[in-house]
Amino acid sequence: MGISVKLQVFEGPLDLLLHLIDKNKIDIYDIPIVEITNQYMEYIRAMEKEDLNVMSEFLLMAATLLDIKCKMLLPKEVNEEGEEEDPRAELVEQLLQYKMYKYMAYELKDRQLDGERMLFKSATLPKEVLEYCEPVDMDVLLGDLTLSKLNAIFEDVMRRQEDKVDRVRSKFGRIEKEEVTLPEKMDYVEQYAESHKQFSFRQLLQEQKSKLHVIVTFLAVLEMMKTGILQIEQEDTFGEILITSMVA
Amino acid sequence: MGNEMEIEKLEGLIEAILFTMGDSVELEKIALAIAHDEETTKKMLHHMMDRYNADETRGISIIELENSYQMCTKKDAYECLIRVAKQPRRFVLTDVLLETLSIVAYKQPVTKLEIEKIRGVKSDHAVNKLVEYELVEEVGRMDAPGRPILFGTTEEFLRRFGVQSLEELPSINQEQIEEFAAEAEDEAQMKLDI
Amino acid sequence: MGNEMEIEKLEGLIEAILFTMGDSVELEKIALAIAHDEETTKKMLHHMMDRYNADETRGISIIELENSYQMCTKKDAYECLIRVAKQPRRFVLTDVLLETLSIVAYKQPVTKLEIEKIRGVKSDHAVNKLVEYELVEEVGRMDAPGRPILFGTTEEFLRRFGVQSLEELPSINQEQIEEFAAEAEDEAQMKLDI
Repeated sequence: MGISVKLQVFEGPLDLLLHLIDKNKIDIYDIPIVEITNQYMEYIRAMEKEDLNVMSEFLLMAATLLDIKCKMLLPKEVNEEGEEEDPRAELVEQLLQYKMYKYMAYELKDRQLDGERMLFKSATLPKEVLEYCEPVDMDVLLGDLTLSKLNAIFEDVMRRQEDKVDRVRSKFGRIEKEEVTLPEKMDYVEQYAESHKQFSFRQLLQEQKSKLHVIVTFLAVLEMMKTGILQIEQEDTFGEILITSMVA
Repeated sequence: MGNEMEIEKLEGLIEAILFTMGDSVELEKIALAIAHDEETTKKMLHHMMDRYNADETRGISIIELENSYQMCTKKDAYECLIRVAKQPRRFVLTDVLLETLSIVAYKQPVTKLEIEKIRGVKSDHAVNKLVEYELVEEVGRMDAPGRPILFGTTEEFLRRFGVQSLEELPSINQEQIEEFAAEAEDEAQMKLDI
Repeated sequence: MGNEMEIEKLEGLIEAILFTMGDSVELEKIALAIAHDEETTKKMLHHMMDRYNADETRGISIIELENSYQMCTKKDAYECLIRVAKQPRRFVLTDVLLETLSIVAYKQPVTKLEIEKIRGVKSDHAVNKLVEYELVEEVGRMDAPGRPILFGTTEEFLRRFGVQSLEELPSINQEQIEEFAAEAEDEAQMKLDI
């Protein structure tokens, strides 16, 4: 029949079915299922070399057709209203819908030709517009800033810079290395925890003489939390950090 | 609307805006720029569109795309223009792409699965190509398991197919469906006659 | 020239050409596109230029450049175009900017390096922003290697705060400054000792 050459044309099972219906000049509402199914299967057989993905879609339709063919042979089912149900109804619906979109695609194709004849241009902003810089609105920018506020900010900045210098020790002229080891500090915290049971982190830090002691204390607490000697709770962000001794 | 003089100047401004931007400009933006309300602005735009179309000395016209406006050349200038202007690269839309595009256009927002159900074949490739050609885009997600992507047509689609808004698409209506049915019947009848 | 009808259409074509090209187009090219000689084309172009300029409803005009022609917007439309093309900006003084501004105000003339030393972080962005906002400006160069720029506050800044001159700025008292100086020296000493 020389079918294989024509096969490429069909986009899918619906396309093929529509073709068969057209070719046989059949009423889409009254498809002679047996005849169409036979013709459809003939195409499928000729398609054996197609890749599996494409094939499976055609096979699914074949199964549907065979299913309808079976139902046509059986006594007709009756729906709630007592009307006979046509097993082909769903397929007809699908075919009609598909046919409609195919028709709309042709309409679009015509319109496309029209649309193609219009040319547009890219943006060409005049230099003056491109280079325009919105003037700064000082009222908005400065808002409620006052000179004394600015002064307060400045003093704040300077104070912060000052804090970076350890004023006491920088006067020594020489930095003596203090020896505080982590194990020593851990012993200390453990003793502290035993005598206090529950206390705040801040409370513990207040006992520390220098920055180094603060740091090592912090490390000691972290370490002891990890090993389960201490339990730490903080209810909310920046809230008090509570330390509880877990040693009975 | 204000006095004649005023309107003329405003239309001049709108022309300048559309010319400069090249791309489509939202009605809202135009209205804001000329400091008038959207309704008045829209009226002026439509007045301009009519004026441009009626005037033979005008080689340009304005198209409406949903709620945006864009300046373009008139269709009859095309033959002359391709002699000087570089033709923008157009993608050839195959029948498969057109078919898929028509489904997206009429059923949007639509998922890939729905498209596949109508076409009866896998449509990943077609949808991806349409997205690549900027004719179709993701417009949201369906509130369903897997949250599948919903597709819709783009402004480029409207431009390319000379459609002003989605409502303007050649309609599929009940009559048409019946027409198809009638056609089919005729064909069937014919067959019997033969 | 041919009949009126013909010319109108040709001018429409020229309009379309100049529009799509956006850039300037040589007379030769235009003439070729509309299939007329250069002299006639030029006449038409000049006729169009006059027409565009006289017409208030036109926001665009045509300019002649050497032997080329270009479509462009009329100057009175610029203000309006800015409103479409440029997003209005929001100006805010962030904490970082305020901090930097206070340093410039109280320590001027001051180099970027000094500001960075006080703040402990790179301050290019902050200084540049303040210059852009016209609160701070270059007031000279320091006589040091690399001749770094010295920054100071602008007249606008003083005007805004109703300050007659810099001396009027609420000062940090001298003691404090000396204290800072002493500290800095100590620190320097410390470094030497180590």
